[in-house]
Amino acid sequence: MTDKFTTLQQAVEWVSDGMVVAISGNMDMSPMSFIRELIKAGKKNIQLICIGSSGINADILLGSDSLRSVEFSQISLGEFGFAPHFRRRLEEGSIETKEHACPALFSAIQAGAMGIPFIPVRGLLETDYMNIRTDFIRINNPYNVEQSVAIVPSIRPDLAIFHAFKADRKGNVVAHSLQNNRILAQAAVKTIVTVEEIVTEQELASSQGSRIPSTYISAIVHAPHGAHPTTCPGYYPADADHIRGYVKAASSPTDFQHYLDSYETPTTGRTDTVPAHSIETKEVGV
Amino acid sequence: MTDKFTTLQQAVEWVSDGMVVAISGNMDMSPMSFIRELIKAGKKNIQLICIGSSGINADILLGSDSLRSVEFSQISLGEFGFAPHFRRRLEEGSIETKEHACPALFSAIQAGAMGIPFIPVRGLLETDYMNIRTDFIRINNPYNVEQSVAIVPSIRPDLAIFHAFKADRKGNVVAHSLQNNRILAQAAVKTIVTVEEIVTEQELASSQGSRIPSTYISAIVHAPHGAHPTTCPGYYPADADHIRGYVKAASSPTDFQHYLDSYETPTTGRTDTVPAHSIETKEVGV
Amino acid sequence: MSYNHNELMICALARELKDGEVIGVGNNSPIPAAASLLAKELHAPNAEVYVMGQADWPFEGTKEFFDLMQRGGVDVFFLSGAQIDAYGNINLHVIGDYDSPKVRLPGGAGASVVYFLSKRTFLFKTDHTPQGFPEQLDFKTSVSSSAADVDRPGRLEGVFTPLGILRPSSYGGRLQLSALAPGIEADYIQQNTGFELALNPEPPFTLEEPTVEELSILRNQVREQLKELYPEFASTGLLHTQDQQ
Amino acid sequence: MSYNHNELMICALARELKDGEVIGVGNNSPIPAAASLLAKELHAPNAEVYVMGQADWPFEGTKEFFDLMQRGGVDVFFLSGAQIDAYGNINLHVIGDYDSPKVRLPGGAGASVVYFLSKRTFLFKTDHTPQGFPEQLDFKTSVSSSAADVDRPGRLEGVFTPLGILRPSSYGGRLQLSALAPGIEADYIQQNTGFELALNPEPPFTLEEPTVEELSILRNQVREQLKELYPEFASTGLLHTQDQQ
Repeated sequence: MTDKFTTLQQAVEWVSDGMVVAISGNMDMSPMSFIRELIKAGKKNIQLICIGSSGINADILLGSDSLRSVEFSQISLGEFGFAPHFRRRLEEGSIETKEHACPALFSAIQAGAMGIPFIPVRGLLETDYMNIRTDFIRINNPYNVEQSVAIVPSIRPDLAIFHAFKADRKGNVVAHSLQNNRILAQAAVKTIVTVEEIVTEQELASSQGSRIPSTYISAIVHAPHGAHPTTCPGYYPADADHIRGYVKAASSPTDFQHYLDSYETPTTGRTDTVPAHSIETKEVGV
Repeated sequence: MTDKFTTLQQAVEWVSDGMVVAISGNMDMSPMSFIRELIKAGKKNIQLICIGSSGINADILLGSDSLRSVEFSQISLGEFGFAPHFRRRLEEGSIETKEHACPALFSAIQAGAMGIPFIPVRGLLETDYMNIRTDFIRINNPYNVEQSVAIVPSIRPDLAIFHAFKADRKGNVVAHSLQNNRILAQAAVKTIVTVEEIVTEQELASSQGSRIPSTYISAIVHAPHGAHPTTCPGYYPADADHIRGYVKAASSPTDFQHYLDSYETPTTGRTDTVPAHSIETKEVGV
Repeated sequence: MSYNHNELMICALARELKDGEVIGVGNNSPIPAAASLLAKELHAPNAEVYVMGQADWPFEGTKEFFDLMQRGGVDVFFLSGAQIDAYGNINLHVIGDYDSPKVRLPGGAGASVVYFLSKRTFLFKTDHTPQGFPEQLDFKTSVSSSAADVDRPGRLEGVFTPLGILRPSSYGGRLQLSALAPGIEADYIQQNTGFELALNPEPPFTLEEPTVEELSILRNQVREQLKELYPEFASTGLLHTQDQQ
Repeated sequence: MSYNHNELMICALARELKDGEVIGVGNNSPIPAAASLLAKELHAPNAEVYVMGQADWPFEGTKEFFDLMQRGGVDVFFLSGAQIDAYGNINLHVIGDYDSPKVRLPGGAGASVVYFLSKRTFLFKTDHTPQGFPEQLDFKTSVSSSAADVDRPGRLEGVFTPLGILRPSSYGGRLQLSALAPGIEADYIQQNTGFELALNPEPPFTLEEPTVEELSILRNQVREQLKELYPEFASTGLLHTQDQQ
């Protein structure tokens, strides 16, 4: 058994002041239990990078005072509408922002994983991204002098966090195939994963999804319902009532603090269509 | 069932005069049955790209008159010594060559898969690659003007060919995890795969190796022993006697022609340690 | 058979999609998702439809899908805009000044790249107002065309709204009125558009209403497939059989 | 206990490897593979050893491994050279003129990149002759050091041959004699080296012979692991117990 298993409380202690922290997920598969713990621990000055279009994962952090800045391509609650804290903070101008474009962001993460300083990206030219991101640079294509191309700097977060379906005891993980966690885990200096369940190596090997080998992962936390209130496909749907409550609470700091303080992890909520997997909890501490 | 299944004879007809053809494998997992069929079909002027360190796969083509040029990072028969045709052709100067470096080559394939014209690569600077490859260019890092970095052009082969372990009937494939076939299949305009066996979707889903979805694959050929005489791990080891015979035959054109003409696919050769998988052959024709 | 605005737009978009095309649908796009799935059920059975969020996603992350798009492997994609200008440039960022916006919108997601690359881009917008179609964008999230020095295969096909279809002119690319929703007049569309539409030498035609077959497949087979991706839209965005009886 | 040249080099290399290091071994490298596996069995149980060709390869292709190396995640790698010059630059390409070579060698594989990136590179060479250590390389496949404008974490640790160990001087990086194989004199090494070795202020020491424990683990546990990767070397490259009795 790998010694990578740890607790949420210990995992959030990896986050230090000013760190560049990347988080994946949106209204599906956000590492919400980790994020809530981060807020509870009073972490400050985080430079957040949202890996792809994000949702309540970024918004709840924007509602707290944990962030110094946020790099993102889109933040919205999807079918639940605008992300309230995101909208307020940006309309107030009370947060430093860096806008990215999903494909360019993933290219930058790929470049980070490859240890190269920058990467060309299609598109972008003559959009206003080239004005607001002075580090998106137009260059001549050295292989075709009549062509211009944009380059973006690579991204290497200090820490990446994502929620996944399963880990085996060796520390291999299966995550959602729509997320870019495999390259993210390579680009990041350290990577923490929260998982719904711990399974045997055989079960992991035959699970569908994005496989991420132990070698790319620094720590794993067994966190059932760790994506709540976002969807964890195959485990539980989005908790719509909860999210509507969140949106309502976001309208006042007092209500939001109360929302944070009174949060309770659901004890049920697996979808009936999914067979109950056995969750082993012993031994999971460090 | 996908309509991607075809025969070797039909698959080699995809290769047309002057085409850029990428082949993976070395003394393990080379798509030898495809290559032999290519030579037999008298294909000419192929611009071969060897995806990583190569072996008898490249050497046998260099022994034929199928190639116009070869792009490679290393060609050797591994424990069986120098690659005889490679050595002769390059010492004679009778073949056009482009030298690459493995990590840079894979970066160029990655860039091809990403549709970008070039990609930065670490290393290379002040080596003689920068002299023999005029398209490896030293540029200033726009993000750190005191730093230089090499860039290489992206690679998008017209056709990629590799040998894999298994395909399911939907056309998904499991290949050797040491090969870079997943990015190769994306970079190439078309991709042909030869496989040892056709299995159920369930069996494929629980197989170890590099998974390549059907969407990246243009055609599949059921070719048991398709890597012979190279190793197909879990199926058969390298055929050492055969390879030594190959090296001997390479010393004269007559002997080599005789070697090609008298080649017979082994009818046995699976290692005893591997349980016999059922191979379904019906329905595999187009 | 009665139908709502969503259903009209879905059917209009679905008819544009061709058999064998590779069709991508991004986040927060229930109407394009429904249109793509409907086309596949009807006249485009060999289309490859990739809807972000679908269960059997073959790519490693969205990254491999965007790679496919960057290398020119996607024929069709759909985008929207809080603002769309006379040339089909779009704004998904802000209403008002970028640095101190009146309304901060969610952001551009992939639009600034994919608009350049999907061979055919369809813009869709569920409301058609002068504010939504201004002369001048508050922010240029992405652009419908590029200078000659940009390797850009992607072209705008048209803008689909509940009022009709605008398409770029073949001269300068300024939007002109191509089709009217049933019961809508050309003047009404111009009044609800903040910029002057280009003169169209061919008069606009009126869109064929959704057929019984289209609506039936949309409300049954397609709704079923949408349930996991867009539960809210699947439940309230399309009419139910009882609504129309 | 008797031992052969391979075993001496393997043990000398193994002793250099540290617990916890990330160690990579490329193609056609049985001696470094054996050294890494031996170190892991002995004093470096927490080393991560990745031997190309191993059955449980966690990376997607070799590409992800080279990515790990490019981003600085590999501590140790091993390279060889048909020619090695006085500064540890290497030639894996040709003997003679590049365009019309006397001998065409297999080529550089990844050397021109990985030498820059593996934090510690060990060069190994199973023969030690003046021709193999020339003043001037016929082709510069890779270089042991770079100008200040190159982001290069990788440094040469030393050159390991059956005769001993050469290490770069801390001044200009010219190779100097650091260690002698048992029974070998310094003069003999200089005579078998085509360039003049740099003066070493510290006299070379004589390598400790492989211990009984090292040889036992090498010939049993390590040989077993090598069988699949290097069947020929596993069978003939190491002595067998009966050979030495």
